Amino acid sequence: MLVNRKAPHGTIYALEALEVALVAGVFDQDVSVVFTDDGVYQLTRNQDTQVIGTKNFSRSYRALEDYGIRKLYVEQESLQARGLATSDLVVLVQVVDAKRLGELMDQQDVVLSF
Amino acid sequence: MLVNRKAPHGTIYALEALEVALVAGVFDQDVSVVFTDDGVYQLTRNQDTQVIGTKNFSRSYRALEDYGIRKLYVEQESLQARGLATSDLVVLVQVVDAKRLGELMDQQDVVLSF
Amino acid sequence: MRFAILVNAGPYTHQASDSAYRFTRAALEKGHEVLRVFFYHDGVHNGSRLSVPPQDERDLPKLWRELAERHCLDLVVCISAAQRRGLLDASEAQRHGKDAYNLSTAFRISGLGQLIEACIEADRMIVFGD
Amino acid sequence: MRFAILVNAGPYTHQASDSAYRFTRAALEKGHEVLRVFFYHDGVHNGSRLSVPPQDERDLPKLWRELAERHCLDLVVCISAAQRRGLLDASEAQRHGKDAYNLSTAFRISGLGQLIEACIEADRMIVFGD
Amino acid sequence: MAMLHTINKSPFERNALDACLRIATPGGSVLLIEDGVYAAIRGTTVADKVSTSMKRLSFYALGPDLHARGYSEAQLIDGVQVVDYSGFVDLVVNHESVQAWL
Amino acid sequence: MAMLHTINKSPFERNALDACLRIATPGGSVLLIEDGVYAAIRGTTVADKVSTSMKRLSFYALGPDLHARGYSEAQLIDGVQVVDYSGFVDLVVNHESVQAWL
Repeated sequence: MLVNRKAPHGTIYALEALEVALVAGVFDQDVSVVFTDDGVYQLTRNQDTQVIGTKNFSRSYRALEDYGIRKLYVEQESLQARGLATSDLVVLVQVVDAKRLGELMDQQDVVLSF
Repeated sequence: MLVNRKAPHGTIYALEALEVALVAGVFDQDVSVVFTDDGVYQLTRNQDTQVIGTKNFSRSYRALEDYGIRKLYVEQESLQARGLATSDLVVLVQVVDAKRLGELMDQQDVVLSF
Repeated sequence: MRFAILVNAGPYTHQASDSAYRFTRAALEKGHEVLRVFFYHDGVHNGSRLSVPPQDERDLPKLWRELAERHCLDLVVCISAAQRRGLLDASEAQRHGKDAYNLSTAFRISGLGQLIEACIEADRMIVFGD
Repeated sequence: MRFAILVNAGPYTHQASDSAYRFTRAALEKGHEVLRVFFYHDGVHNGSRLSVPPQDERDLPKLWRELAERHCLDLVVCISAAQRRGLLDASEAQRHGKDAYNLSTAFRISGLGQLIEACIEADRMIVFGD
Repeated sequence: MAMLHTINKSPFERNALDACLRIATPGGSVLLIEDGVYAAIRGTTVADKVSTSMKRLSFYALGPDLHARGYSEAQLIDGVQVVDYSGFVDLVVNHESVQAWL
Repeated sequence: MAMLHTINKSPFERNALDACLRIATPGGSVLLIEDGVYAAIRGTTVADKVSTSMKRLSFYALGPDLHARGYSEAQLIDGVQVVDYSGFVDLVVNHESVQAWL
């Protein structure tokens, strides 16, 4: 399981975590990707980084499915705190509350966080 | 004015900010050094970094006076939130509340923050 | 037990590299196996051979190097993270037309597959970072 | 107006270097003077000449270099921060017995006095960092 | 004299915005840049904090950083003004000094 | 299965502790390291949060990081256990998996 808790663009963690997810998909592992806290901002629509000159990788989250990664979880509490709904996101995700997210984490062999 | 808002040891900002303060003192400028938020932790007594292998620079704050830097300010609210008193600190400082600290900042030509 | 370690932050700037080093050393001293230390994000700077810290400070790239020699540790720097940040080994430097390289010989450059493989093979993966 | 800029974070890892670059360029385009850009903490990595970012990403060390050439910018990397982090110019490398250096020629290495001097001489000091 | 405060950290992740709002004196300006722009968005749990502070401080957000994060002018808290890098430079010129709350 | 959570950020500066306490399931352990150890100190504004969570989670603090920051065992919130790096390794061995709240 990969856990994303940081906003995109302000730091590189989101982009480099996405690169890990894409590689993990190739390994045919049972990979889950979690977006919580500011990590939910990674998935917002309409990102346009042209004027800040950085890479716009937000559309690449759609490619996760092609890499066999279908388990995308977003924490409900984090979405709500930021006034976001699933319709604001670039990909289809499962919305889970904090309690359920904790249970999912418990089931993992490995948790990589960025 | 140099503003320290970060804890020592977890990141290098406190140590490298201290290096700036010492150099600024040499330039015979009217230098103030502020400790607020986790920056107040930079001044706590009894720091012993031997077992983590990093540099223990906490005693060097006492050297600031030798470099002509006598204006050390600590924000009262930050001390209180952390359960600290001036007797817990390695140097004599002026304790100011947030309002007064804001006024002091307003009087500066330059504010360097780390 | 078989451990794998991920280091996500640069030496000196964050304590994370120190923590990772001390954890790794403690694990080895207790007889555990550390099958790989993977350096990602700014962690790649741990592999610099040009670092010259002040004499009264620890030399982290050197500490890693010595630990690796003593325990045959596999220290792997992520290639894409390293290229962005200007950390190259001799062959990478040549490939990109650079006349110098700065990766310590105790480290090797490889892809993210090495991280995933370590996750699969290790009993525990421990992450240190910013 | 005379600006001085302080960059406290490494390129790519934090957006701070991008912000500093874009602010500096905007200031110059509006006819202001930028008397120095000082790179401290991980900011020193902006001066790397070994950085090889992916082709679809910006090359920050190169952007700084080009901006410096166009506007005779004074790009100064802090010597103590750079030594810790393995960033050396040719003469520093020689002094420390290293057979390679990695500082771009568009940057120069100097002490913190250059930061204090910039604070004194500039009308405004703007800090970008982590 | 009026000061320009820059905040580049997310208000959900760090305490930079809180520190600035606690310490900054009335009449100053706050420019939200990088991940700091999330504080300028309407309908979040930090929006009230920003709205309330508008009596004392002027708020700006850097447009390029807003757009990079998928937000537009229409989603901002009422009263937050948007500037580009050129406007950022003007703000620096028009204030006596600048403090970055890193 | 019981999980070990590591927190290396100051609870005053970042939201890592809050996130961990919100999400971690009962029966797990929290190891405070680096600047995270400030959360283990008695008498701060975050101490109550930690005390309250002790019903659900076990708390540990890394001794070397405590001492580096000038704190001793005597200043900890009741119930926080101190370990050294060797104890850190044991905690990792004795939990099913580890999650770092960076």
